[in-house]
Amino acid sequence: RRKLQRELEDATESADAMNREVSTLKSKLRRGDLPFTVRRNFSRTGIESDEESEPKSETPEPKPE
Amino acid sequence: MSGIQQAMALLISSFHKYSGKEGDKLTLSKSELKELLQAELGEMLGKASDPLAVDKIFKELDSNKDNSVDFQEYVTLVTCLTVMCNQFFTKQKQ
Amino acid sequence: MSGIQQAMALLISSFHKYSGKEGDKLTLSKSELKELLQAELGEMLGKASDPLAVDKIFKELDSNKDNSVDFQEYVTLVTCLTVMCNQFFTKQKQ
Repeated sequence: RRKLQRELEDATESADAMNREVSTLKSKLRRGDLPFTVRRNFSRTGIESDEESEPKSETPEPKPE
Repeated sequence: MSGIQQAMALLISSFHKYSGKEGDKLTLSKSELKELLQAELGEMLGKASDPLAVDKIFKELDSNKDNSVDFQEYVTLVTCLTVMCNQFFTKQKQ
Repeated sequence: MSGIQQAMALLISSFHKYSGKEGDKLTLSKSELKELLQAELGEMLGKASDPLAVDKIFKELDSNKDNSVDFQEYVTLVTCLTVMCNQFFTKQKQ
């Protein structure tokens, strides 16, 4: 078990480097440098979210506050 | 098994489902990456079938330029998508 | 829902299970992180109850030094652990 605990600490050390990589990839996806768009109506995947968005609509209409 | 452990197991099994198809069993070739994107993330990431788009994301992910995407490079993409989905999810809640 | 999407949903829901307990609902305080580590990864990591270990992990995870662990810092840790598990399994297969 000690070995696994040490691995957790190693994991946190390498987490820093990955954190930077994730941030760069995230900004590229956001800026559209990569030809992929993360579709907004992703809530259908079962992450508990109250409103059910229709599959076809690309961008959900803003809900009246 | 806890939720996080299930997630870890799913990330590993999903990767090997595609990396094991051809060539090096432990890395994704471009066609294996394309299949993974289409089957696993097609709904979320439109254009997963457009070769140019796959080409570009393959180059982007292949940070050590060995012409394949290893597990670490794959999981960086999944982490990034999860963070972006969490932002959609938390904005919905606010 | 595909395997990867399930993993992403599990990572998101597991985080919010703990982050919502006290203070800022969208980040983990040290005690929330400790609870998450014990409940979700306890068996794997042998009851990470040793306060020093949790302290060290918390400091290292809190890369932007705002005294809390946000979603990206959390999911990066989980995916790094997943990378290590994957290495562990693939070495066994070779």
